[in-house]
Amino acid sequence: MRHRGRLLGDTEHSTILCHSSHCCFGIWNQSHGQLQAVMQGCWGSDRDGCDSPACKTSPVHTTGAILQRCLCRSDFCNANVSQLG
Amino acid sequence: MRHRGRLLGDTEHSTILCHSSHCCFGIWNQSHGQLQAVMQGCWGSDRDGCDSPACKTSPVHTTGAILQRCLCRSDFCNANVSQLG
Amino acid sequence: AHWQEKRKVSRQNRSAGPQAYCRLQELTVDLHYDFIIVPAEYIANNCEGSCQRPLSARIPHYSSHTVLLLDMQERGTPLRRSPCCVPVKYSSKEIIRFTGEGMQVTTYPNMVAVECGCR
Amino acid sequence: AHWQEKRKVSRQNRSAGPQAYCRLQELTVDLHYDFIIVPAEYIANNCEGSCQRPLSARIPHYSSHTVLLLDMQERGTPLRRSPCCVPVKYSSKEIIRFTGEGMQVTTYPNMVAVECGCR
Repeated sequence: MRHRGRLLGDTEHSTILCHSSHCCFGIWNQSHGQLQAVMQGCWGSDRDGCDSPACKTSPVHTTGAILQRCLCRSDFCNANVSQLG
Repeated sequence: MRHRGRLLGDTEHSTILCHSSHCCFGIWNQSHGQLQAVMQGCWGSDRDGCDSPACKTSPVHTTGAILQRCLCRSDFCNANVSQLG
Repeated sequence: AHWQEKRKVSRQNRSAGPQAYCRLQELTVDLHYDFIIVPAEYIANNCEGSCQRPLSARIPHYSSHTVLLLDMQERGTPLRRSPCCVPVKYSSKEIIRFTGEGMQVTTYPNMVAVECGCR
Repeated sequence: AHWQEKRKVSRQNRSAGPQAYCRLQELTVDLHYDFIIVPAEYIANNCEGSCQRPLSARIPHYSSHTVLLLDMQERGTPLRRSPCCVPVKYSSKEIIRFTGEGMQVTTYPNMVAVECGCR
């Protein structure tokens, strides 16, 4: 069973059926206590730590920004963060 | 300076100028105290233990035969064995 | 695998039982770099185990050079570097990385060990 | 050499002075096999020396996989197999060998180590 992922493009929210894996990903920009989705889609591999059905994020401290990212494996699991890391 | 090597073909003795190295080789069959030349010619590399100007052989015990072989670097050094190994 | 090799197993090896021979093992690696966004970890694998004669009976990837080094050791000549179990084939990995212009999907080569050999 | 690598040399390495880093060394190998007639020996070379960060400043042949393994070690995670200095390129060698039908010139591949890398 393939999982559907929430897809974020530049102008509109849509969905995508993950063909090459069961894994969705999501990336959010965290600032002033708010999360803003930056990228969402299908991840190409099931074996990169994509075990959780829910989006439990971990933070990345890049230059000038804190990003939250998750890999998860259930329909639209990447639509919302279920647990902030 | 390239070295000339004694060349043993099937029917006649002749010589060859070694183009790709300074090294000659010789192989002799040893039986009943006699040496019979089996192969003589130029060896393709100078770096395979080809330091002696004279043909000092070392023996190889193959199946059913004792062979003597040498590499050497002077004109016609492979014509005759100068020191038996 | 081009070198003729005698398939001789020394008495020592036989009595020691089966040894862990050079092979691919699963290894997960953290990607906690500030320029890597996704994934946070991946299975990179590693090559582990000993390299001993006979190679031909145990592993498809070995070279004549390795056989000759092992023969030297067996004859009692010490080597400054013994044959070692290493990746001989890698695969690539897609990474979402952070650049000055934003995020970018990049395929990095040689990220995952997929075959091992003695070199 | 595709992985971004910080060129950080730890204090330990600096105080230990220049270490013998992974490089090609000359090694002569005897060919005392009853099927090899010429040559009796040849220069096979070997790869010797340590594999430590930063790889990029020291050696052209390394993979992202190796950099990530070294990073794991530096962060304190032990590896069951540390990166190893091995041949990454070989050349062939002509051999006169004895066969059932007499003598034959054969080119054996992978006989001489010509480039080294950390894997």
